[in-house]
Amino acid sequence: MAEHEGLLAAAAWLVWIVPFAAALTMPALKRWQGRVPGWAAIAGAAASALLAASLLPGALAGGEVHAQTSWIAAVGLEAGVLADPLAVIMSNVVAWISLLIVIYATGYMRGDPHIVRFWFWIMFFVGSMQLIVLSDNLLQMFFGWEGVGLASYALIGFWYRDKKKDHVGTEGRTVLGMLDYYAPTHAGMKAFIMTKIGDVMMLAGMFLIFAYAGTFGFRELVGDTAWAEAMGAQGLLVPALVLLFGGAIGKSAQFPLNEWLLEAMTGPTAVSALIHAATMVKAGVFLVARLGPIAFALGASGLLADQFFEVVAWVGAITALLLASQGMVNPEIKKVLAYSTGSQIGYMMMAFGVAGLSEQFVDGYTAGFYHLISHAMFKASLFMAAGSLLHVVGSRFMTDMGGLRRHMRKTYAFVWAAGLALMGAPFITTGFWSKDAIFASVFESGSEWAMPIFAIAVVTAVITAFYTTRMIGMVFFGPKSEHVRKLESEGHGIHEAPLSMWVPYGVLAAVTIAIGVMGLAFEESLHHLFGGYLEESFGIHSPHGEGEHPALPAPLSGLNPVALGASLAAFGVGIGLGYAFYVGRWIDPARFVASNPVFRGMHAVLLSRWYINAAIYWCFVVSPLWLARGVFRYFERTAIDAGMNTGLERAVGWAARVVQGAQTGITQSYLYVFGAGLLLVALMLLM
Amino acid sequence: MTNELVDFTLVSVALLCVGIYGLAVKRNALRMLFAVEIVINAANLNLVAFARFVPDSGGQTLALFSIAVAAAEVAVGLALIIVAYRMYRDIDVAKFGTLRG
Amino acid sequence: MVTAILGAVGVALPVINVLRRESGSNMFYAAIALGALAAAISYVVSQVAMGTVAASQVLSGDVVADDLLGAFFAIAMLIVAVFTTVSSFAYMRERRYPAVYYSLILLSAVGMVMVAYANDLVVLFVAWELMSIPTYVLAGFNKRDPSSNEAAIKYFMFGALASALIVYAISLAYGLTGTTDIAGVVAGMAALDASLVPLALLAGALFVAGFGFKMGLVPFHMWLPDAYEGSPPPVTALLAAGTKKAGFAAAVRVVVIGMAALSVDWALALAIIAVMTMTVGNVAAVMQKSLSRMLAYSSIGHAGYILIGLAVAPYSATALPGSLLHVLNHAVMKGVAFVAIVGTVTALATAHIDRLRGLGRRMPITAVGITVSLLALAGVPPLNGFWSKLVLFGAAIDAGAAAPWAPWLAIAGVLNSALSLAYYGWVIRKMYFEDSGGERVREPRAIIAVVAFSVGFMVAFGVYPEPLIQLAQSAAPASLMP
Amino acid sequence: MADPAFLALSVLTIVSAIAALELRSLVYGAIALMGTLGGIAGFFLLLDSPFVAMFQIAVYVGSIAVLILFTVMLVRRELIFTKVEDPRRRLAGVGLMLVAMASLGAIVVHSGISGITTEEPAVDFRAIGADFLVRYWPALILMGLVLSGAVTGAMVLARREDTEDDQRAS
Amino acid sequence: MDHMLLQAVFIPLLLSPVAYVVGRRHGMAAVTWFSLAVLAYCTALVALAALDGGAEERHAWTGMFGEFGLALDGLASPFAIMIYALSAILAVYSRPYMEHKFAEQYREAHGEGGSAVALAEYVRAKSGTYHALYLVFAMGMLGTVLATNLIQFYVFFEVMLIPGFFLIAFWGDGPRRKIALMFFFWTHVGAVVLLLGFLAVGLSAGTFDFAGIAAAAIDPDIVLVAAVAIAIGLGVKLAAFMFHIWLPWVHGAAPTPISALLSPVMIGIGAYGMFRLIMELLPAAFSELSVWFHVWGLVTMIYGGAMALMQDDLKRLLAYSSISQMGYLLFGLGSQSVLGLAGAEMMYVTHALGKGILFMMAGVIIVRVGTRSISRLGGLAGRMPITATCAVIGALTIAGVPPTSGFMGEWLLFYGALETAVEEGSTLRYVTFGLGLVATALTMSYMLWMIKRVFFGKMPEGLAGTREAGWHMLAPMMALAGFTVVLGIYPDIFLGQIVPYMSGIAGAGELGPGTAAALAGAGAAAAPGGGA
Repeated sequence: MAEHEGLLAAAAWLVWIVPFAAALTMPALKRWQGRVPGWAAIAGAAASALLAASLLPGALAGGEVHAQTSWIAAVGLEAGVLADPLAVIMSNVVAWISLLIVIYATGYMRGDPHIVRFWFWIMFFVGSMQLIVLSDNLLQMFFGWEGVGLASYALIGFWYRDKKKDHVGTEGRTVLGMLDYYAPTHAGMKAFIMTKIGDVMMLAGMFLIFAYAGTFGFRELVGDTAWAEAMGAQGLLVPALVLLFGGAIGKSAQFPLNEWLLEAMTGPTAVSALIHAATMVKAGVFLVARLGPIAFALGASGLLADQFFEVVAWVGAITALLLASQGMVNPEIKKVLAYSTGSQIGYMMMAFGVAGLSEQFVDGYTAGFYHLISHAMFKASLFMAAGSLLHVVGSRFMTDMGGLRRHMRKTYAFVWAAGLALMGAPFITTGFWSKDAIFASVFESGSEWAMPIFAIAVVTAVITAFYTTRMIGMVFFGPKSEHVRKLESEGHGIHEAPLSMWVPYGVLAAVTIAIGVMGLAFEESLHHLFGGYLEESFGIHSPHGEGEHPALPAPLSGLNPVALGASLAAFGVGIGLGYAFYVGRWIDPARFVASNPVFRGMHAVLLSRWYINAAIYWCFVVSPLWLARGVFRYFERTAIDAGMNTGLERAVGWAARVVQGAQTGITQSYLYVFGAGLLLVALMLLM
Repeated sequence: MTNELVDFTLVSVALLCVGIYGLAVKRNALRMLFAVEIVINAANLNLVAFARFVPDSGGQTLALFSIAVAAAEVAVGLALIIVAYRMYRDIDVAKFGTLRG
Repeated sequence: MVTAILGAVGVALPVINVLRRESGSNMFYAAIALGALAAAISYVVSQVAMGTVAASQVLSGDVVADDLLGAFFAIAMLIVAVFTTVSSFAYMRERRYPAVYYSLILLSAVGMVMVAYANDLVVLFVAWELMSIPTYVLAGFNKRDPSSNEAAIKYFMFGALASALIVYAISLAYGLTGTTDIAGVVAGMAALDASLVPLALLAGALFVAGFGFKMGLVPFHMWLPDAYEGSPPPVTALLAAGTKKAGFAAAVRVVVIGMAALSVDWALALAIIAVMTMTVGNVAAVMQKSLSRMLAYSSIGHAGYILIGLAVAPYSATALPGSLLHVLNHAVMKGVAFVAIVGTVTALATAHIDRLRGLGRRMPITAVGITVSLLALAGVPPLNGFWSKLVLFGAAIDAGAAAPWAPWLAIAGVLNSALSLAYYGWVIRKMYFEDSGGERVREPRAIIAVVAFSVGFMVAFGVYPEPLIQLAQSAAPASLMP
Repeated sequence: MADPAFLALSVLTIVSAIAALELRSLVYGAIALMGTLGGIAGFFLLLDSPFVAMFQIAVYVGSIAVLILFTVMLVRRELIFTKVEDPRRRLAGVGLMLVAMASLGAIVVHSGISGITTEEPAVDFRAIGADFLVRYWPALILMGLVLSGAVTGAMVLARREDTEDDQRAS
Repeated sequence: MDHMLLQAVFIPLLLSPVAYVVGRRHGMAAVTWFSLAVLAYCTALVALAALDGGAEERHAWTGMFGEFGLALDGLASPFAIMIYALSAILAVYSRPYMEHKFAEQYREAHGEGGSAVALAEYVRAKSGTYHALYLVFAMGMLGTVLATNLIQFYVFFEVMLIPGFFLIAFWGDGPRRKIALMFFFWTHVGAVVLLLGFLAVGLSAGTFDFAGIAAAAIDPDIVLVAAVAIAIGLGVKLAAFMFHIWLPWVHGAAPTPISALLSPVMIGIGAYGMFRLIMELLPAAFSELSVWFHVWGLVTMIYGGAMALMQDDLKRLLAYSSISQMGYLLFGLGSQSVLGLAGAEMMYVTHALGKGILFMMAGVIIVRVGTRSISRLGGLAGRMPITATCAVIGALTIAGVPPTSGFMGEWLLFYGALETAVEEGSTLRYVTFGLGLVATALTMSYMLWMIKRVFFGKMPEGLAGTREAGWHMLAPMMALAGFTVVLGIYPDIFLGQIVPYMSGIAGAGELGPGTAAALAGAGAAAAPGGGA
């Protein structure tokens, strides 16, 4: 058995080492451009995925693998892998989706001259992501955390030449004087720096905990709660946790650090699918999933971290609504999906937050994680499909599409499947079940904030259904746009994407539906798994009776009627409105907005991203630069440079001229000074 | 000996000051030489006066040395003035002012 | 002994000249003079090395004290005299009256040495004059050169006034104590009636003025830049590096030792003069156009540093050694700098800084000599100038316990050395980083020899200063130490 | 109180010193300087130091002053009779002189030496001779060197090179 | 081996005339290899001594100022190794850069018309001088770090100025002579203030040897005054805020290999001095002043970063960045906790690596593109991919992003700061800690923005023909880039020496729980290692 465990530990190490190794071999493959790097990437991703899968049986049985090795011995830190059920499931999600996206990217990126760089960063990303998932301590996790950030930076700015077609936003449009039009390199930088703000908070939180606990390890933090008591006594426990959550805010693009995600869409679409939809942005959620139980388990010692969970819940709720609302009006398909991503992650945060506020921690926890999994699948699928559309149409604007359903039937079908999951179409999509679980856990949490958050969740669901329908309608229905007609007249007819591209998102769409069909059972087994996990590892006992876990899904038996009703209603209203505007085209949306100053104003606000982006630019880019320029001009240049260099030079020169002026060359004056000096010295001595 | 030491000293101080005044004011090199001589003589007077009142032979000895040295000095000084005169046809020290600053 | 050798040769040279009737043989006289100096210096050094010299006999009562203090200064001044003589090989080649010239140098050297050894005010005064009078002549030795004459006249006027003041001061000291013996004066001053103290202080002031003129203390310094600039460069070396140090020798003997007996805060007055001196010297040196003038101001500045040691002598055991060390170091540093100027003057006929552009290429060895000496003057380690400044400033800080104002001297000193780097650096910049396009010039061999010796000296004692420090420590009169 | 001889000598000395500096003609100035030097010699006599007085007269009045007079004669006429000085500097000089006189005089008068007289016999000038040879012989040697140096130096300086060059050329 | 440190310090000095001759006779290639060999040998000596657990040598020197000692301990060894390693690497890099510079100056002096033979002759003549000065420069820096005596420290501290001055004045850019003077002048001013402090300390302690001073009981007032003087003196070297007057000019103008040595290695010696002289020798004053170091460091880091944002000249930007990084060092120093101090020292290492790379990158651009103005650059990543990669790694090192060594320095540093804040419950320290972390975002901003403007975006006209640099320039960069990553992943190479040393100084009584736990672990981890 020990040997077996050793093998599993090795597998856990290799899950993240293999992609890194694959990344490092990439530069060596430069000589064989073309397909070889792609195959190598697929091999690496597949190996990683298989290794991850090998961990799955043990994890599903509730086991965990924990292995450590010496690292920074001088500070007594060790590196390690922790493959508990949470990590293993996450790891598998990451690994398999990455594999699919890598396959997709071999088609999507075909012929790119910088393909080696692309694969390097993709594999680097996968490795870093797995490192986050499998680390057994915060510091090591932070390596992965920054690694994914780095990969994200590099890949957002992948097309570093800043060509016009690689920008996002509408050229020339300004919001509060800030250009709403971003080049890839700018976007990469923005993403990196904004997430860095989160990372800085996370570091601060980590350090606070380390200062009291003397460890970064997740396991060690659970065992002994003396550190938490000490911190609680100083009132530092909640701040530390909130600071840690700051990292999650940054990485998962939650309010108020949400703005980078939209510009991240300048990267190749495969990247958007992988990093900015399926995996990296989930890292924040994963972090909360890692920390949530630790914080909640402290409740047993009487250290309630309620405020932390409140912050999580509210940040999630606000983000969900804020981003979803903007998704209703944006004309760019990838940006709509990006808004949707942020919004959906808000749901997950909301779930984890209310989980901590309720007795039923497991419910919210499971709901959030379930949503994470389902969202990873359908959003990756949607992004890849969007990539195909971009690929074919050559424009990121939905207004340049239209009427494509006849030309791209497979894509059309898969987008509907994944889109329905996003909308939460009842009973057959994963999205429905996971969202419903969130609704239910929010509703049942019993927190004082339950109702407002629930209301926000429902409104957001309506909006989600609406913008998804809008997207499908604008892309596939209606008349062909001028752009498409122009393309056709030039002989570039609209056609289906190549095999390597549509298969991955087809698979994901299919899996979405497949799991959706038996969604409740899936949820129950997840619930069971996490229930056991939380009980065993953290001692969190949930008062649900064990008897409530039937082997087979008794349809709707475990569902909350209010939540279910709200969910259904939201779906209906949203899709109905969307259908009316964009599929059936009974009402012209432009005229509708123009009809009423309130609508006009709202439209403007939404399109201007609630002015948050512009405000951030004003406060954190323009003003500091302005300040720095002022200091540079009026302090550095004048006081320091001129004052100390030139000023000293001048002062000395002036003094020299004075002294030299006294040296007239005339002996009498010299002698006069001599005499006066003599007198002076005499008097000085006598005084 | 009826005179007080202080009287001689005062005369000496007066001469010293006159000498310094002459050096500080006069531009004629020869007059400056005069002034130097006056100062030296003031010093000698002082020396001999103290020697008388101490009394000791050392003061007088030094006065003798001082007179001899003054002679040597004057010789050199006059030679320098003559050289200057040959060059400039003038002995106005204020005109020897090329070195300055 | 030294006196005998040098004096005899000094007097003999003109006589030989008359006898030979064949003038113009520069090398001949130079060799004789050099031989005499070499004999003298080897005598002194061997005496010191054999340890037969008493540490300090300031209070012995002899007219001439054969002590380490004197020997120390004698070495410094003889080195300078050698520098001057050797550099004159080159300088006097085309000039007249070499016999008289070298004889005057020797006589002046005798004077300097005797000032160092003198232990009686009478001897001190006569030696002082012996040192000064030949240099008046030497300063004006270029009879065709108006600036040489101007320098000589200015120098002479001041010198004459100063020696008169010294006589005056001696007369006061003598009158108050009834003796001319320095030991007697000190003893007498210590036992002075309170009502007479003002006169004693007046004497002190006159001494300060009289010696300060040679040392170049502000405000008695004004002749100095002009005289240094105008005099023939080898003579300037003698003035700056030699006679100036004799001023300090006299000051150490008379002012410091004598005034230490008076329990008044004269040290503060010296400190004020020191600060004024170094500041004025260094500030005025900025933006000078002539290298010799710049160095003249710099030597005023250095007089200020040396004076720090005299000012804090009663409070710190390392003060006087510091001064002595700096005297010796400065003699070498300034000596070689002026000798290098001799080189540029003979080879390029200029000491104008702007015309020294490209000197690093045209006269590399001379330029190295100037550079190293300037850096040493600025107190950049590991050159000897650093150590003496270090000891001096250290003494000032060390004295802070007894005299609260003393550390300010050190602060003023270091700020001034920093400032001095600016104008030294400017010269270096001209020599190495700008180019006038002139051809490479043959450097006089004599100059090369001096430069080689001094650079070796500066670097060697910069890296391993121990021997010099010990010598200075043992040479400093112990009577003042607390 | 000082005796009349002293007063007369003081007046003579100081007035002639001022005259030496202020008289328009350099020749008269030189003669006035002789008066000062003679006055000092007179003081020396008053101080019972005849040997020094004689030396003063012999060296100073007899040779130095004459030397100066000859030099004066060498100089162009108009230089002898024109007096150039800056009025401002002169005023400042007078001021300095008066301040110095007042302050130094005050120091002297208020110091402990006022009122000192002596009744002791004057030093015999043979003692001076003994001093010279026994105690101060190094100084005497140095003095000899000073004189020889000064003489050779002054000769070299004063020698007219142009004529010499002419001679050599011829 | 006997006298390892003595050899390491003086071999470069003694061989510098040989380098001059080799350069003159055999040209740039030969002298490059010669310098590399000399420095590599000396680096090996230092590294061996460090692996041995340090070394100490003493030699008689002066009676008044103590003996001449060389000591390599846990504090000194990272500095020493970085100094020589970087010097050795940059010797290689110098070759193409300086050949370029010589040729440029030759054209300046002789117009375009000079013959190739004459140019070769010119380059040969200059290369000897360059390498001779270079070796002395390296030696001066090492000597400072190994000194065991205040005066000796000062001597070496100044010795490195002289070759630096000449190197800048001969081969700098722009008004190079004026700037060289400025460099010499200001650092000398700093040095003399330092000297005053030294004198005060040494005279009150009665000895100038470190060991003696540490043992001596000095009047606390004097200690404080002296510590302030020393801090100001070193602050000039460190280019801390208000004393950074000279640095942007000098680093902007110095020939790039020298900038790459000056910026990270030389100015960091100021930090070394703070460790050695203030923290270790004057602990009483240090504990009193540490908060002010902290704040001073914070101001420096923010100020330097803000100024770096405003620069258009690539090297000036890096220079301001160095100021900012020195702020980190000061910050860590002020943290006064074991890990903070260790982090500060790690920052020195990491800054040496990162800034070394970036300056080399600037040099590559100067040589290949011929401009340093960022506004005239852009999109170079495609033209010079390896340079761009290295530059990004360098920038990340400076910005403290894992897995570069920068992170290893920074997290220790900031953790240390926080730990002290927690321990003292000091609001000021909490606030500075927070602002310090925010400053890292600033650092990242200017670094990324610089990288973006240089390597990404649209390529201006005329740069399309730019070629990648030769291996002489790439290999050093790649070596450093590789090292920074290795160190970032496995920092024990240096931390293994630093942390025990720092904890030895701080004493076990003052540890925060985090550090204590960490060190307990370290002890446990080190024990078997020690046995093996």
